[in-house]
Amino acid sequence: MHDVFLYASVFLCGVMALSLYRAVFGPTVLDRLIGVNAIGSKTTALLILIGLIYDRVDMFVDIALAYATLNFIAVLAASRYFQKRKGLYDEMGDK
Amino acid sequence: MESLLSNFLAKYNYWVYIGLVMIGMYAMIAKRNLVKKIIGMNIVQTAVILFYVSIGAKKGKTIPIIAHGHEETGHHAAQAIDYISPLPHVLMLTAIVVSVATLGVALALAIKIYRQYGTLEEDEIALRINEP
Amino acid sequence: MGVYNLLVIFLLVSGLFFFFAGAVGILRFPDFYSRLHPAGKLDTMGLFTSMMAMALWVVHEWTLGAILTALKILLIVAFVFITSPTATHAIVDAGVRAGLLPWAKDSREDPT
Amino acid sequence: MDTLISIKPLLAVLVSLLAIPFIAYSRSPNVREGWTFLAAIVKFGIVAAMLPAVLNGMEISCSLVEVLPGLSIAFRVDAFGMLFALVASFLWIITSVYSIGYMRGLDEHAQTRYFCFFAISLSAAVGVAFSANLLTMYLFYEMLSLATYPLVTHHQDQEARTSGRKYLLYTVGASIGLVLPAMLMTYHLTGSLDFSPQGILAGTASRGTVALLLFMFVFGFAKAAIMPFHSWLPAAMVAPTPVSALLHAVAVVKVGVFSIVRVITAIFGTDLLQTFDLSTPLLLVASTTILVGSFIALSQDNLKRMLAFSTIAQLSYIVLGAALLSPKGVTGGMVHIAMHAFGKITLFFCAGAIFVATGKKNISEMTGIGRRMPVTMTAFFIGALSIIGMPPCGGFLSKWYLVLGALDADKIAILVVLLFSSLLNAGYFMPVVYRAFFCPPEEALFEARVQEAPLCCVVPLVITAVISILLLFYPQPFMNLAVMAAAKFTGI
Amino acid sequence: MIWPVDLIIMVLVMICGIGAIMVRDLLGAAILFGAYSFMMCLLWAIMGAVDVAFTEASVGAGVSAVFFVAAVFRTSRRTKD
Amino acid sequence: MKTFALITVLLLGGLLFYGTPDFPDWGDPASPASLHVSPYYIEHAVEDTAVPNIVTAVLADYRGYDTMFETAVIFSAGIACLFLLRVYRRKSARTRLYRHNLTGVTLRIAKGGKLPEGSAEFERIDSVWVPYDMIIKVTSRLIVPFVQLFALYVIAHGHHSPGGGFQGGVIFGAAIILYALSNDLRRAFRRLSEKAALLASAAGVLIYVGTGLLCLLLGGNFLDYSMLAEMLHTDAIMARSHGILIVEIGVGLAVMAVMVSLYYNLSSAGRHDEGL
Amino acid sequence: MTVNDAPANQSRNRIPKAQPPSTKPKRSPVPYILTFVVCMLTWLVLSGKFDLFHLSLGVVSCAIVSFASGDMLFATKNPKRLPGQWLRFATYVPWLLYQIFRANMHVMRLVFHPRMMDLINPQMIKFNSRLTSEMARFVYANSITLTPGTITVYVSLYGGYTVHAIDDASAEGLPGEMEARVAAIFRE
Amino acid sequence: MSAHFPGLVIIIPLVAAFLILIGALLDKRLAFPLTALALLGSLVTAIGLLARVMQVGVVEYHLAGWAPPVGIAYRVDHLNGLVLVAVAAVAFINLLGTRPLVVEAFGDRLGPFYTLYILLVAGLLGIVVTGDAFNLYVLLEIAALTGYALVGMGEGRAPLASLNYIFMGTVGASFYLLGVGYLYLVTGTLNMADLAVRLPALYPSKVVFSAFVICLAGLCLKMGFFPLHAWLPNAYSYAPDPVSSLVAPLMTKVMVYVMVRIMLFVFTPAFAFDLTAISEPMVWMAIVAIVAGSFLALSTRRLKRMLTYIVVAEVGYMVGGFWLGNRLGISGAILHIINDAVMTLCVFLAAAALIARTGSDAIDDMQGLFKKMPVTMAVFVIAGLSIIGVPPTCGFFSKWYLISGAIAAGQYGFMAALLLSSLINLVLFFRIFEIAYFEPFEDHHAEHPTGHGRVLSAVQEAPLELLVPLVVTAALLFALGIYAGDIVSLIIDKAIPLGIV
Repeated sequence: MHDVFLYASVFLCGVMALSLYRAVFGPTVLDRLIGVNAIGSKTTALLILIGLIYDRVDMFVDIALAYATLNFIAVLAASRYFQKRKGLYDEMGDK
Repeated sequence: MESLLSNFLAKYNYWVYIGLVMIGMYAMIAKRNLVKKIIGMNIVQTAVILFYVSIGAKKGKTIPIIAHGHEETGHHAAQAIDYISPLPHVLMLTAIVVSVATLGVALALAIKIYRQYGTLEEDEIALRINEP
Repeated sequence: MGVYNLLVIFLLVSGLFFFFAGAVGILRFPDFYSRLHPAGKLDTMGLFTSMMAMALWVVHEWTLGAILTALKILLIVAFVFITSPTATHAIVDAGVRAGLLPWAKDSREDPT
Repeated sequence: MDTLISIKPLLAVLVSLLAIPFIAYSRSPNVREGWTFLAAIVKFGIVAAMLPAVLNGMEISCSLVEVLPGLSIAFRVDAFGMLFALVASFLWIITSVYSIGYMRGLDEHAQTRYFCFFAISLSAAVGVAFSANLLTMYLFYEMLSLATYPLVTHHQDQEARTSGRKYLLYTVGASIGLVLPAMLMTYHLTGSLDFSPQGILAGTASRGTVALLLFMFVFGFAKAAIMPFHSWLPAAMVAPTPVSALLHAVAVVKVGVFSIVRVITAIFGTDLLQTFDLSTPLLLVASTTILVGSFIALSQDNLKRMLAFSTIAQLSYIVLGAALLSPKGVTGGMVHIAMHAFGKITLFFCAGAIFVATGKKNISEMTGIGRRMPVTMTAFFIGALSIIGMPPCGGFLSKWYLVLGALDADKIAILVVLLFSSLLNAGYFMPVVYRAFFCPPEEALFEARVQEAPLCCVVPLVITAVISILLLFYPQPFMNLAVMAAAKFTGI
Repeated sequence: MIWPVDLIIMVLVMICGIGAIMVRDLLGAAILFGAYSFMMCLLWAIMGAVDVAFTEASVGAGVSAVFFVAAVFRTSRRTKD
Repeated sequence: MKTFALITVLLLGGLLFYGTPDFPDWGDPASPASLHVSPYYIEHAVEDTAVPNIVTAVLADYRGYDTMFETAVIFSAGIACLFLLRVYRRKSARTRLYRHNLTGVTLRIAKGGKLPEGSAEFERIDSVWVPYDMIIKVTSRLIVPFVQLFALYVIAHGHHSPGGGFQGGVIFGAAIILYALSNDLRRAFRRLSEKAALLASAAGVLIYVGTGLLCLLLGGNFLDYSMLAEMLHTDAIMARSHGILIVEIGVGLAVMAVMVSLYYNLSSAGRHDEGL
Repeated sequence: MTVNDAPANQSRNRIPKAQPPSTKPKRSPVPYILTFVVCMLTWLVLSGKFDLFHLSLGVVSCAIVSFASGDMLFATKNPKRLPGQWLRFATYVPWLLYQIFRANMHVMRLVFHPRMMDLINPQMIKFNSRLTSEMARFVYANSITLTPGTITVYVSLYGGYTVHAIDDASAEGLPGEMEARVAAIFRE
Repeated sequence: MSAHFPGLVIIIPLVAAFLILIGALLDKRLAFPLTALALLGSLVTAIGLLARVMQVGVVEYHLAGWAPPVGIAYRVDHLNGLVLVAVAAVAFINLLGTRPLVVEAFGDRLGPFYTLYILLVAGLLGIVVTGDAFNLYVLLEIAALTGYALVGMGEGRAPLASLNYIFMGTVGASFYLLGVGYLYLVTGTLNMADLAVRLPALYPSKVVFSAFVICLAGLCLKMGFFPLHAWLPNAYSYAPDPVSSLVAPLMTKVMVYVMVRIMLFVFTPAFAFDLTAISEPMVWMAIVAIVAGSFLALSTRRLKRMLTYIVVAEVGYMVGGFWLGNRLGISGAILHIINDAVMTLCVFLAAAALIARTGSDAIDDMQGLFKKMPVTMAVFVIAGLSIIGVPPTCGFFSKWYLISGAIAAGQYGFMAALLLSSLINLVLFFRIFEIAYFEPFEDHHAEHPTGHGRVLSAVQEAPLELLVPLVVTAALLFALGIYAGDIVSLIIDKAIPLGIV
């Protein structure tokens, strides 16, 4: 089972890399936000997988839980930016 | 050549930390935008933290929380070799705290600068300073 | 490798597949709004499935601690089920307020 | 050599410093000047009280604090220092009186500041005289430079500013740039900076090092106005005349030469210089200064500037005397400190008195002034004689010894220099006297009725003039001290 | 042994870091920096530094990203490099 | 600038590379760093402090002094931010905006006028474009208590699982930030006012330092928790364990307050009128 | 304090009628107690330690939380209806999960479909819902987001929903069965 | 109680910091007396500690009761006892002196100001006392962080300067941390004494050398050593006056102290001076630093900026003196840490008084100040003389040791640089004195009513509250000068390891 988890986490890392593409190259900020949000949910799973690999899940669950919460807060903050500052291209140098 | 490769593989964590330090430093020196610089600064700090955590790592050992702690009567003494060394982690907790504190102050200053000059670009600020 | 393990592996793999699909969807879809669909749904589902797998795996050793751990994992799932749609909603709301035009099939303009 | 431990040297230094608060916070000018006068007298009293002991061959020493390991702020009164201190403190009394007259006569501003810094300067001068080691001397030397700065720039106008700048740059600059490293190198070589009659450098350094140190010291004490470092002195003549008088005839410049002589005799030691044959370049420098200074003086029209160049020349006599390294020469040089002080101060007093009475500064405007101000101009004549070295005055004595010293040292060239410079001296002083007494005054020059300067101005210059004459006949304390000191330094 | 995960995450960390400083939009940079923090957190969890990972998760992902956004909100998103 | 940066960075990288070949291999259990002091902690932490989480034990006890200053650093960051940004101004003469929740009409009420706050019908808003956003508000309402509880759990269980005062404090602070984000700054102030935050941050560090001082007054060295044994009616080992808990609570309190205060100041640029 | 205190020049904004809440509505202790109970349960799951010390810590923590944010979790004015709602919600969840699963399959098909561009047809649709209570709207909105190809963009004050749908099939399903089920939970 | 002195010296201000904030929330006026009380306590403790060290030698204090390699230990020897007293004294005097300025500038945020102030002092004191390499980093950061905040509150370009300061400071501290990490990697310990024991076996390792270089680079950044000084002039000159008179005297000096501590007591002189060929280049860099600092000072017409460039040059003095590597040079460097702290305090305090009264920090606006503010100017003159190096002020004596060290080491370039810088300082200060002395006073506020700066009131003597500390500092300059010999022979000599001749 150990190996399964390992392969799963490697695979998950690969998936994260795919999401990261959107985060890094996403044309707009919001695309990046989507990418990062997606990375966040994968990270939560990955943390527990690591816990399983270490055979100490009970220690990693807390981190994952904290993570799930705080990821939400970060995304919320970023989207609040647009709710208050209307424009996506506002005050960008070269419109 | 092989020794070089094995050397590389045996220490890849350290290479990555060096890379991150370089990225951060580059951002701090070459970027004109103050928030970018702040990000660079944070990257340098995390790179150092990465370095420390790498020091503590031990392959195939478990995390530094004693399993089956003191509840069981007559607990067996923990073997140092079984656990990842905790000291770097302790140090880095402090370092993270420091970095977030620095970040807070730096951002506060960035806001103050923006309030004053209306821009975060260093060259534009320089222009505004020389204007009056 | 009993049935139990196979079940866990199956759940895990399907979870990973959902994740993968989400990532591909994020990459493939033409505009911001449509990208949110895989991001919001497939990720949540992937998380749900894989977490289930892990919770299941954890309770194979039937002790109180393990059960509680599994419960905690379920707590995460519950949590994500509340927050993930909200996050999706927040992002899409931000997009609308930011003035991002949705990609429409008939116009076929440059996406985003 | 017996040594007395006493705090008298310290007191002598401190008296004028202690008087400063009283001077600064006096309510009326009279009280203020009273304090100055009192301090001057007390200071002279203390110095004089040490005289008998010194004449008996004792040394009075007093150590304060050890500021650096093996180096302390310490005082030691020997014959040479006594000589200088005596001159300086005595002339302070006279100058105080004169200052009162001068400053009030011209209604100068910031008189309190003036008197305060005057007092500090005197402390520093006596401190230099009594210092027991190079460090202490350096301390007081710097203190003097800085304390005289406000005096030099008393008028606070543009001219004062430029000359103040020059003054400071030359004196402090040279002392930091040259004396300090020289001192440190000496300390590094010998591990000590205490003055010793035989010098302390002997046997520790090569000839090149010694030569280097010597020239660092000689030029570093820029107050002595050795030739390339002389130009601050004429510039500093913008100061009020009492300042020029006391400080540029007595305290400042004499401190410079005193320091040079001190270093030559007590750090290097005459033997060492003789061994390494370093007196010749020194003599060369001194002679050049004498001749060039005198020549420049010839061409001056401003009386004080002329006196300043005269001073430059005369100061080098003292260096010359020391550089001759023979007992007679050294004695001559030392006595010249006193003789020149009295002579030159008389001249400055006269210049000041003329300025107070007429507002004139230039020689060309003083035609016939002797008839209006006979006392002043007579004193001027006496002072001039003293500087030239003519017999009825004290200056003759010191020149005589210098000539003897030159003969002892077989330096005929020096003899020639001395005589020629005397001629030059006469050349620039006598026309003034002649013009003052024998040319009819041009009435156009004196619209107002010119009288003698106020009594406070005239009395001091009469006193100094008289003393200048008396010194030829009763040179006792100075002569004895100089002989003692020279004997000690040259080891004979 | 989980070194492959370690290695991949490290590469991702580098990418995130470079992305955070290269992107021409401060809000984007802030968001990418948040992603960088996620990665770091993972990396430390992988190396067994649970407490550090926990701290980074709470600080880097939660608070410091919010701070960045707040600061960008109060200043400007514009950047020339 | 770019070339200069590149050169500097390459030089720096070279310097760092230079030393690296002599490093022990990564993850080598026999590297010197793992052999000197760390083993002591691993082997004695439970005996000395009855805390299975060695990191917590080291953090709060063996090297508790570091942690005290770490808390002080955070505290000073909060104060620094306040000091730098805070704009103290009289009540502004600006009009206030209210939204009538039944009709969606926005009211503009000039200075002096006031509508009942806290009533369900009217809602004070920061600016006209603030959207009515029910979903986010409900979500925050639902999860904030749990996040807070989780934060407290993290603080309380720092002994047995990862976490501790700092993480817990941050999460608690994040909960309040979440509340402020999803509602607005004014409502957050009602939960935790600026003064309360300051007070809490100072009080938190004071708990830490005070514990240390108490140990000092009881005869031990500074921060030597075993001196608390008599006060707590336990043995020295459990006293250490409890001492760690006390200081963790202090840290948590301080960190929570500072994080919130930092957010307040940063998001409103010190004006405290309108947040993110 | 009433709106009548507002200056006259603002009169055009005067609203027809405002009920002055003369006294603050007395806070019922029930939400606090409920919060405490829920928190304590959560604590037990989280903590996993049942000795006296940790339990007392838990009690203290839950007290703090219910004191600090006891008014958040149960904002409803009518706590008596809560148990029923929860029960009905519990029955709703499996259905929702099934819907989510379907939604995911749907989206996944789109994602991996080679001619994805032809299949999708992003569109914004608007409709009004009859749900009135905040909680019901919330549950409905999030359910929409989680299920087939739709995302709630905006919920207006009046219950107007703006939804982004990925394709026509998803768009047609609204408001659909789900609304009825949610309404059933909250008895609206 | 005296056994707890090493702890108390930090703990008193630390506790006070929080009490001050709470007190200030109640009543703003409480902030100052509390701060003063705490710093007084700290000063008394520091003096007690120094006395104790002089009696019994090295004092160790185990925090939390754990012995060094495991726990954190404070280790007070002659070196840090001395620096401790200097830091506490400077902070205390500055606190007393700048109260009117602080009230004027930060009246609405007194609580935070004094909290930050005292935390800064606590951090600096901690840096001095600690015997643990990592603890030093934490304290470094607390001192730096509060410093950034205080600096950033100034007018004009202060926030920008402060942000740059943050960047440099953070990089410096990170480098230091990295260096410590390298050392930890090869030794497994963080305690300085333990490091010194374990390092010699590892000297050939490249890691140790890298650690050495990185640490040194970080510290040089933090102390503003010449090529890395760019942040310093702006940060210090735009900082609010009450802050620059605290930060300028202490920050760089404490960093120099840290360098001395790390080099002498962690790497040991044998490594620092002999095994690495770094002392010669360092001395040359110091020469460049001194010369450049002096000339830069010459090029500016603003008072505080000039003073900050002098600080840059003075850092060159200390670093150069230290790397001369002989007893005289190191003594000079250590003595100069003390002297320069007091000198800089004096000169910055006087500058603060002048700027507060005239409302401008341009040198050209200082006309006629000798008349208007005689005491302040007198103190300024004394401080200037001390910086120039005129006996018997203390500046002369440290310069004496430095030059002696240079001669002993044969580094005549360093000696020349010191002398040159003295001369330039002479020019610098007398340039100011000239303006203040020669040019008649004119009320230039009338000309630029909107000009920068604030005017406490019409130009007159500084308030008594500021004058007394000024005069005390000036007296200290003399006292330190006169007792320089004692300080060196009784304290500094014992602070330097015996191996150095």
